[in-house]
Amino acid sequence: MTGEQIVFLVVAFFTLAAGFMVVTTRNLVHAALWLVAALFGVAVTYVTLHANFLAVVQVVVYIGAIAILFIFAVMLTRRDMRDQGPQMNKNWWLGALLAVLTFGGLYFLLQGWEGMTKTATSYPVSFDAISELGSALVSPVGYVLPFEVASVLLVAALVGAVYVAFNPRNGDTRK
Amino acid sequence: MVPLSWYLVFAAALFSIGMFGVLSRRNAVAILLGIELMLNAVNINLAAFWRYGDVRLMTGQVFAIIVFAVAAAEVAVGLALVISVYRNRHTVVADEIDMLKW
Amino acid sequence: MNPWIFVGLFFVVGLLIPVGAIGIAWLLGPKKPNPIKQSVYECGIETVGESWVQFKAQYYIFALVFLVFDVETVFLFPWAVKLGALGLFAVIEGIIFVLILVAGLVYTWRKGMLEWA
Amino acid sequence: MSFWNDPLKVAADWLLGVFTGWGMPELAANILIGFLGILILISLLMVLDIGLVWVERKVVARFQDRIGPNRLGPFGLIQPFADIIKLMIKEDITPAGADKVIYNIAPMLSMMSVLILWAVVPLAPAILGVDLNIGVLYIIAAGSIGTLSIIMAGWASNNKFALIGAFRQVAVMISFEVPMLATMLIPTILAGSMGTAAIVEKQDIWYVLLAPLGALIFLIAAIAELGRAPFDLAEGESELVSGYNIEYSGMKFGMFYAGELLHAFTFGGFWAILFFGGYRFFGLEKVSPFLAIAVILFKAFIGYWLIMWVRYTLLRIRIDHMLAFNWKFLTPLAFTLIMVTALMNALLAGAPAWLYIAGMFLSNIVVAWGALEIARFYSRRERERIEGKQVVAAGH
Repeated sequence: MTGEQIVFLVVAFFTLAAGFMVVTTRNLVHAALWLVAALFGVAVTYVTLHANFLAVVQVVVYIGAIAILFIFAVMLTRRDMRDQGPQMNKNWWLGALLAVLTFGGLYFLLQGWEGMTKTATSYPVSFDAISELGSALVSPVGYVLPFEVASVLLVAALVGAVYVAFNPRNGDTRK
Repeated sequence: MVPLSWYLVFAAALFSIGMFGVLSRRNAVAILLGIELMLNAVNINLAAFWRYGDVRLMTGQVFAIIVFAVAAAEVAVGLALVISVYRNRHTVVADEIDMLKW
Repeated sequence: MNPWIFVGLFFVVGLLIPVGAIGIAWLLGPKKPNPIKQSVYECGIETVGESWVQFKAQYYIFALVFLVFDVETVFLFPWAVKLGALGLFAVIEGIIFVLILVAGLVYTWRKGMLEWA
Repeated sequence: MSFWNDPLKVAADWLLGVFTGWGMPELAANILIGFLGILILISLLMVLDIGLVWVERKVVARFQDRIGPNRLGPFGLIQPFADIIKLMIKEDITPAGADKVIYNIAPMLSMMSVLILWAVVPLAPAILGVDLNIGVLYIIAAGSIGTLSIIMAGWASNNKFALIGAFRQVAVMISFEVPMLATMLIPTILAGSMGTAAIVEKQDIWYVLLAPLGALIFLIAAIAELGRAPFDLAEGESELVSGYNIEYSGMKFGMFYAGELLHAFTFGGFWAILFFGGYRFFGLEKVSPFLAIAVILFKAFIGYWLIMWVRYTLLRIRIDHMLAFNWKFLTPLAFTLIMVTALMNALLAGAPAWLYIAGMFLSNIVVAWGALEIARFYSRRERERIEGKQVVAAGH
């Protein structure tokens, strides 16, 4: 077993364990922090894939912004720190069954595919992925439309979120 | 060298864990946490296919970045909805949010 | 050799040093806990109520606007790297991108969501 | 190749010879050498950090017309070491009801987020932790871990003030991260690379001449990011009794404190790297790497001193003013500046050097002037509106 494989297995195991904690921990702030751990594991996975830019963006966007947003939301929607009641709904076993079936099904499908055991060609030494990514994003023959649409999507999300959550007319009806 | 299958199986496992979270948690915020895991599993696949295909074609990375934007938009709107419901109904338990309009 | 090995080493060493410092302090320091010492410090006054306070929704708004801008700037970095080689067309694309983004900020501003009220 | 010209390579080669002589495989030997090098670098940083405590206390004393530490050793130089010993032998109190694991991890993460920044600080032409082609974003990524550590500390302490302080601090940090990211785009545009080493190498003209406004916005955002006065409202001693780290004592508090000082120094360094040519100083860096290191440390100290100067001169700003300043002034200004810089850079691509510099500099000045005029117009209107109301009220 080579060093790369050992690194991959350690990271994958860590990520899956953290992911499992995300979906089972009772305390929601802990769940959000476990999510950070899992996402960090995914960032390391990107590093093993030589996707430097994705790895850093993963940390900047997920850990720097999305995790913070989750923690803020958890604190905005709870009136005390204790978690009362069960965290799982009564059909949780059905969910578990479906998840196992999904994994089994995906595994079965992947196993029948000939590209499964493919190994990567060695990474080109002087290949500047970010520069290539830049030209792919903005060149007219590349992905310029998704690039601009992403901007529109995010602005739409901002406008929608601001409107939904904080419309003054939509205030607290219990008052 | 790590074969492609390892990444795909890893991503499938992460996706299944996320799906379990989505299907079985009661708290709406926790459901969104599960969705994040699923989106990340998708992104691992995209990055792995980029690396194991022709590295010079940036399609995989471009799509992964678009998925980042989608994930951000999803979290922003999803959590805004949860907060809105909480302000109106004082609950974030998904089972109890059963009215179409309030 | 992959340069990220060294980044990993930086993480390891960067974590080892504070762990070592806190560990040594833990070994050297006295350990005589008592309830008064361990009580929460709130300016010397007895704690009132839960240590839980409901937060202003405004924090969420700022985090939201930040999230959107964060993702957008991440899109702009590859654009900025390649800008010199791409010419005026790419510059205009980037400007349109930024203008759409600023429109979102202006909307939030006009809705009065950036006020700390 | 002598030690004087390339100390790092000479030392690494010598060590590699020694280790492989012991029968160690080359990869393992390289990793071990890297580990040792990083350990030495970070240990030196910690020593520097202790020195910074002394500098900070001496400088604040001078600003406030005091003498500062002067008893222990010449100029009180041994004082910080005495402080360290005090922190070491203090009792480590964990408040009741704290979330123990998170409470203990937070200070370590806080320190780590600062130390890992030095992986991308180019100290001399060939002396650099790691030459990443995404160096600029790496800085932001490390900052994200710092933000997380603050919210962890505030939440785990089980204390109202700590939680409020953490929330305010995080709100400020994430808000000011937007103009910071935006101004980091400017050196990226000018150098055509995100690597810190490449940005320094491309700076034949210091970027502060091409983007003076960008440098200024970066400094303001950095000060806010560091949570130092005038943006230190999370610590608001009068209302929040020191904010998110209120429940921390002994070495754990020391980690937050030392991390803050080193962070300020590091951002002084990044300011120099992005806008003031890093280790370059009129060809001095070509003479010897040691001189280059001296140059970058000197520039970082100037940046650090500026941050201190601001800190001890200005008053604390209220949180609503501060966030309004960020979102309504700094962020639109930073994005306007990006657009103008990108446009001017493309338009002046073929121009002679003097025209290029003059054009970039003037466009910055125009943007700054325009922004100030607009701000002045709106603040005058606002003032007249309020004063008008008062006149009406007085008439009754």
